Amino acid sequence: MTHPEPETTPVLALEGVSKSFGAVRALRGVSLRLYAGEAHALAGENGAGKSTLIKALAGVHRPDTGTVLLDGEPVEFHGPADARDAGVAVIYQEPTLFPDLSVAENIFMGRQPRRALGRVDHASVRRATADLFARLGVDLDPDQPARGLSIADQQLVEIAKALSFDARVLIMDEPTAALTGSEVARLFGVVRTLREQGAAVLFISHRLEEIFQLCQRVTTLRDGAWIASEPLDGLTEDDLVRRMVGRDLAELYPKQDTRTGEVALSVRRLTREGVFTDVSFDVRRGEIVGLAGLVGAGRSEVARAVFGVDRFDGGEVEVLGTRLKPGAPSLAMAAGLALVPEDRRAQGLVMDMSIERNIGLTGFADTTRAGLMNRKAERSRSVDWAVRLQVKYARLGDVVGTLSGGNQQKVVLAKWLATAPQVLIVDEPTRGIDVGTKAEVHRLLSALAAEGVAVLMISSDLPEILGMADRVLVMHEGRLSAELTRAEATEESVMAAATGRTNQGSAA
Amino acid sequence: GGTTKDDAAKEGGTAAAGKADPNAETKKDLTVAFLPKQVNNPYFTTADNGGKKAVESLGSTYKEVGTSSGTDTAGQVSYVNTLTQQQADAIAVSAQDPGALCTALKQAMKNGVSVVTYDSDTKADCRQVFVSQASAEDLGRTQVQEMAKQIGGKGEIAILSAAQTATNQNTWIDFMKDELKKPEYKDIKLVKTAYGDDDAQKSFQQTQGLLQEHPKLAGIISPTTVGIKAAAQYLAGSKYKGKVKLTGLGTPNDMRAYVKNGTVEAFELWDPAKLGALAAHTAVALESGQITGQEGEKFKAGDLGEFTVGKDGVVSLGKPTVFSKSNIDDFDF
Amino acid sequence: MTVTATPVREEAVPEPAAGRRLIDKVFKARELAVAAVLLVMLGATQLSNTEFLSEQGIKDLLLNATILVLVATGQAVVVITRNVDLSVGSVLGISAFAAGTYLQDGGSSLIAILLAVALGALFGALNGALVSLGKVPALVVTLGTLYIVRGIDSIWVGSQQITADDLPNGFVDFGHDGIWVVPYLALLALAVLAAVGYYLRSYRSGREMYALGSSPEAATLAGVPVRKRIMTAYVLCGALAGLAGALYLARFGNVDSATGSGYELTVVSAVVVGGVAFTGGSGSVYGAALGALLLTSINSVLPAIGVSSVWVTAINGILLLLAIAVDRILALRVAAVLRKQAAQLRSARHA
Amino acid sequence: MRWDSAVGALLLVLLICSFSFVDNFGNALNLSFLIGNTLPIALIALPMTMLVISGEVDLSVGSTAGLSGAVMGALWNAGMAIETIIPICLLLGVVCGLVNGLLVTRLGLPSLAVTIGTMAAYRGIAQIVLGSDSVTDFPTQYLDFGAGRIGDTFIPYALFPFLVLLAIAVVVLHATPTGRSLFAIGASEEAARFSGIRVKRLKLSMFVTTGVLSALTGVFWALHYASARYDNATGLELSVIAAVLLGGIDFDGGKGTLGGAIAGVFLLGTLQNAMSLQNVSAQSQIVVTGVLLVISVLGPRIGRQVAQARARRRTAAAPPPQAAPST
Ligand SMILES: Nc1ncnc2c1ncn2[C@@H]1O[C@H](COP(=O)(O)OP(=O)(O)OP(=O)(O)O)[C@@H](O)[C@H]1O
Ligand SMILES: Nc1ncnc2c1ncn2[C@@H]1O[C@H](COP(=O)(O)OP(=O)(O)OP(=O)(O)O)[C@@H](O)[C@H]1O
Ligand SMILES: [Mg+2]
Ligand SMILES: [Mg+2]
Repeated sequence: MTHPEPETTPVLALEGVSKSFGAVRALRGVSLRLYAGEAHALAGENGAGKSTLIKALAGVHRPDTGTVLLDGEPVEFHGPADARDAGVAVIYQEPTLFPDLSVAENIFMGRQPRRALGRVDHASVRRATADLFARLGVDLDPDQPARGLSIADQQLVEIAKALSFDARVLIMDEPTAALTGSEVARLFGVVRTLREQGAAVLFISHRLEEIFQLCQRVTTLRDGAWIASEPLDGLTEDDLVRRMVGRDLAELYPKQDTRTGEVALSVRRLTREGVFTDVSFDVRRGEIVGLAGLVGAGRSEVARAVFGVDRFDGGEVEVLGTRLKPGAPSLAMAAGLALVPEDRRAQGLVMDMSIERNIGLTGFADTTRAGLMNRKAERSRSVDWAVRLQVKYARLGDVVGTLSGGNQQKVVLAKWLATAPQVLIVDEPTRGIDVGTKAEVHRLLSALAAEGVAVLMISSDLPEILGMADRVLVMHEGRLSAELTRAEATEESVMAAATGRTNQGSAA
Repeated sequence: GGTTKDDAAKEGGTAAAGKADPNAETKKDLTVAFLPKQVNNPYFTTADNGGKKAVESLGSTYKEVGTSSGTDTAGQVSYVNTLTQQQADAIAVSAQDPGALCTALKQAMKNGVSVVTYDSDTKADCRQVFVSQASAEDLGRTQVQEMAKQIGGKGEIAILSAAQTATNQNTWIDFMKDELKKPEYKDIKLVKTAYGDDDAQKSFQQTQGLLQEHPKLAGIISPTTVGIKAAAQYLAGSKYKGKVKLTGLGTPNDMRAYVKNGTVEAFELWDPAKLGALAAHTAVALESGQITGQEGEKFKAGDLGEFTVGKDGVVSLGKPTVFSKSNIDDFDF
Repeated sequence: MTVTATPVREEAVPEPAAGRRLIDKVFKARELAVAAVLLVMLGATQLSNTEFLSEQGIKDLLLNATILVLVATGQAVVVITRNVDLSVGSVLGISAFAAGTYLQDGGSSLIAILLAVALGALFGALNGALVSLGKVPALVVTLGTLYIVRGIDSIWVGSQQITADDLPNGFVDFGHDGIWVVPYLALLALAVLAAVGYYLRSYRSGREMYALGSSPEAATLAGVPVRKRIMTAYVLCGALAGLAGALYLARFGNVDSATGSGYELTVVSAVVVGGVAFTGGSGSVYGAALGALLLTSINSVLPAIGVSSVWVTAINGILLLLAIAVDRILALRVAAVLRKQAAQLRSARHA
Repeated sequence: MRWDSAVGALLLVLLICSFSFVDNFGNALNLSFLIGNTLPIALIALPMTMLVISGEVDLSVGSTAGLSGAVMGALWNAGMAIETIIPICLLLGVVCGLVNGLLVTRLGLPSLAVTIGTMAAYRGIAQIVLGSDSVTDFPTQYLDFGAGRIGDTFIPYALFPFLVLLAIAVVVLHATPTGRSLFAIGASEEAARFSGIRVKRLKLSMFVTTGVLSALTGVFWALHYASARYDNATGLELSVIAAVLLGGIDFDGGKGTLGGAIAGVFLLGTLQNAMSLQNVSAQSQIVVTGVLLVISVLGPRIGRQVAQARARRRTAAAPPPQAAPST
């Protein structure tokens, strides 16, 4: 079945839209048309301008030139509220929740059902939220505050919020980046239903297979410029990549064979009450160990406890024979450990500081002479890594918060790789990273392992785990439920262990 | 080793004074600056206006500077410095702190400025003359006498003072305690001294506290205009109105309502305008060389008459006035 | 990737027993800690001095708290939006004087109160405009207006003062009379408190203030009219400071150029003790009011049990520290208990 | 132009104007008064700047200074040698800072709340220690150091130790890992923790430093004004904070420079001095301070908006890019 461009008027469209931030031209004359009943994908590398385009559609940014058309009529959105009132629901790339408010209030803020005299009907807010969660198959408590939700749960709340609008246009900026397969499946089910009911959908993801699963049409951006808008039928992933990158792509999971050495990271019976229990495993030099599991299984928590940003209640951690003091990241770093955290905005980066300073934060030992900062050393260390990871930036002194999501992720990687760690824990290292760079990151991790670094990779992207890991650990509800060799690890076996439907493979 | 208090005491103070010429001519065109504890304080405004009239009648220029907070000692010091800089001829200052102004005032005197303190003194060697609003002794004792009269010579009484560091109040309270030692007051018991920091709300709550802690309290003496006013306002709105006596130092304008509605029988105060005028005359006399601040020197202070410099360079205005229903309408300050 | 796995989270979490949920809620309510401290303190004082909770004593306690409760209520609203208003003391002072001047010239009491409220609201609007239009740090702006309003006040007032003699008797009586032990002023404050509390809890715009304080960016994206809400908060805060000014006049019968100076710190203390977080988005006006009651009560308790006023400042500070520390420790304890409960629940499911 | 340089420039302009138009401003005695009276604020501004940059605040500085002065007076009255007393006072500052710091870092309490509490507590303890006394008879050589100046120059003796401390502070904040870490903590405490920065320890040490320098200021205050009283330095915290904010230190943490803060301190000090010499009343001075503060935050904001508007006009004037093709 082909999808020629429908003859009807697009529900929402952009014509010749440009947007600059200072010297950065994020969008240059881009056009895009969203039709009722069609799911449209937006593809492009990190920093290509996808999020900016969405913000122009949603009334967050005012385009410098060009127009936004609603039902064929030019409109001017003066703010997100205008777009919302016009029936446009948006899931932004970074979850934006009210941490102090309950999940239910987060979803219905400003639109709460009301009783007599305009009073908010708290009970029906709660009920409606519970219904939404049921539809999405999420088991969050509507009364729970948003503070402390994992990135994935936050993303789910955002999705619920967008669905609650019953919008004519649903825009989703990488909603699946933090989700595992099952949640993605649920989400797609719901979105398909909406589309069939006549909603227009705009969808961004760096997981190309998702684009092919969900969408009928794709628009590609490169460096802020429009490249193509076309039906997905008849297109291959390679075609799409070529449109995005302008060249063919290296192998996505370039796994090098390495010789594993001595145990570099040893975790014994680690327990943090209420979060994870009795977790033991080893990672050897030269080995990439994958840590898989469903959202909320407690993988990130284990990583944080190992690194020392969280305390643990029992057990011990050894790095290269040195026993780590609980709750002391600086000592862990000194012992050769590095952690690339999952939440780059809150944990990975100081958003208001420059790229240079952010990378520099982990390297004081290398960049001080006689107790004073050596600016030159600091600068060259940062440039070195920013270039190696192909961070797309105008100046090294730019505030990191102005980078695109994927480039921010690269800065986090740079910051930690620059410490030359012996043991590297990466938590969702490629979340929000485009295919090109993803391959780059994978090659890098492989090379590091080949050099004898022990790598523990937490990822919700199952193909990534299967493609990269020498060994796969699976967590289920705070416990290790399986340890699988590369040969044993398949999608089925990992999912089975992750959902607790397993007896195969024993906990380490 | 090291430097201790005893070593420092040995160094001793310096007192420099020239010779007075009682018949010297009164100089004109002087600049006399008034530096009250606090500008915008009605009491000081009245006093300084008295000073202004006197200065102008003597053919000199008057000015007033000061801080808007009554406890901003650093501010007061810098005002002294500024006046020294501006080469004022004489300063009349009401000191927020007896010690803190010393360095600055000595520097002023070294630069030829005549320094008079009024209302509230510094250490004796930091100024030439202190113009006292009535002798401290008179003030302390008369307040006890007034209170004794009102409560019929027996019962528990308390004092509601200003800040714990307020020099004036502390001196007066010492004299009150001394007066209470006399046999005729053997039935009067001073149960507590509370401090309201010259803050209306604090004084208010301290009054409540006094009455709760000492339910048998017969009277309160509040030797501060802010304190007596706050205490009166509380009493007026409580069940204690008219039952618990209140006296102390207050201005007629502040207290008029409470005297008329029976909350307060009588209280006392000197006339602040006269205090200011006397300070002005003293300052000009000093600058003219008619006095130097030595005990026994005499000078004329216009309508106020002749005054004699007492011990430690203190000049006293005289006895305080007692205000009650009968005479309060004769005063407006 | 082909998704074959069935949805995982089908087994719903067992609904926690309603009783336990209630207990959790009660434990989480920060207001409760303050209320408990307050009750213990008042009880203990009553034991050592039976006059303390006499009719007059209770009346005094309520009267003392009234003005602070009003200002703290307004301040809490502003703090909930992640801002602060340091100018409340100055606004209180100038409104009180304005009302006093009007009454002195023979005006009616009601109009005087309205005048004070209006003047306060005006300064609130000024603060709100500066903060919301300029999108500048509230702390600096309102520290600035604190000085400016105080300066204008002292220039205008000069050495004048309003004394009880200048005020109509009805107005002064209103300042201390009441129904049995409950003074009119306290009733007024209570009504205002309840209204503001209800508004914040039950109206969209009220909820939006919490949202705004919790995350300003998210609020913008959610279409909350940020400027308007900040403006409302400041105007409300200013108006309440103005009202408090009028009541101050009635209560103390005395206003001069220093009235209300330094009050901002007391107000901020009350709000903090009452559990309204300075990072915005949490806490309630009831908490702030309890905080205000606690603070003013400490000032009545200490003199009543005969603590020398020399000790009052120190004890005040230490009690303030204790109040926030105990509250915090309790909160941490409760969080730990909840975490363990969650763990048990999870392992029960796991087994 | 960055705001801190703007404040510096403003200070310069003010100095030039005052020298040319204000009688008596330029003479050495007045300048020494100006500097001497501003020093307490400047001293505390050093650690306060760092503390605010790291996202915390200490309102108890004035009370710590008062307590230090009160203890100094009480011990002096008790006959102890001043050479012993001063170290004891500094030690007391350490304790005061530790109490603040531990409550903030160990219990996780907001520093604003904690230090409002300790502000009252320290002041109260000072009152208990010294009561209504006012101690003035410190040894002359010390008083001279506190209040005197070198010969007939404008330089107070106390300026030298301050300059040394200022130099140390500038280096620490702007050229060491510690300084870098403070900025990071202020901008995002969590990210700093994840970067291996010892957040709690650094914060604690900042509170301690603030305590020590406040105590030192208390000692200096007692000597400078030749008076140790329990209410010394009341309200100093607001002056310091006003000056530091004026100097462009962001109260949300993570932004600012020491140069800006010190320029802010001396801008307010000079302005007050000049206005007093010009016989501007205290009330009007308060208004001026307030207006300056408001401008200090509105100014950069308006400047930025003007710049943006101009940039927008420039892009608008440029030829529009070609319309994109569509399929
Ligand atoms: N607020 C801003 N200020 C300055 N530059 C910005 C801002 N927002 C985006 N940019 C720049 O605009 C360009 C496009 O960014 P955008 O976020 O749209 O990319 P993206 O396609 O969404 O990338 P990713 O896949 O990594 O999310 C980038 O170069 C980015 O640095
Ligand atoms: N910062 C936090 N504070 C408190 N609780 C948290 C925090 N982050 C996560 N949690 C909770 O801890 C549990 C497990 O965390 P998390 O979801 O991060 O595990 P995970 O296996 O790493 O999943 P993912 O990385 O896919 O999000 C969840 O119930 C989550 O709500
Ligand atoms: Mg993006
Ligand atoms: Mg995770």
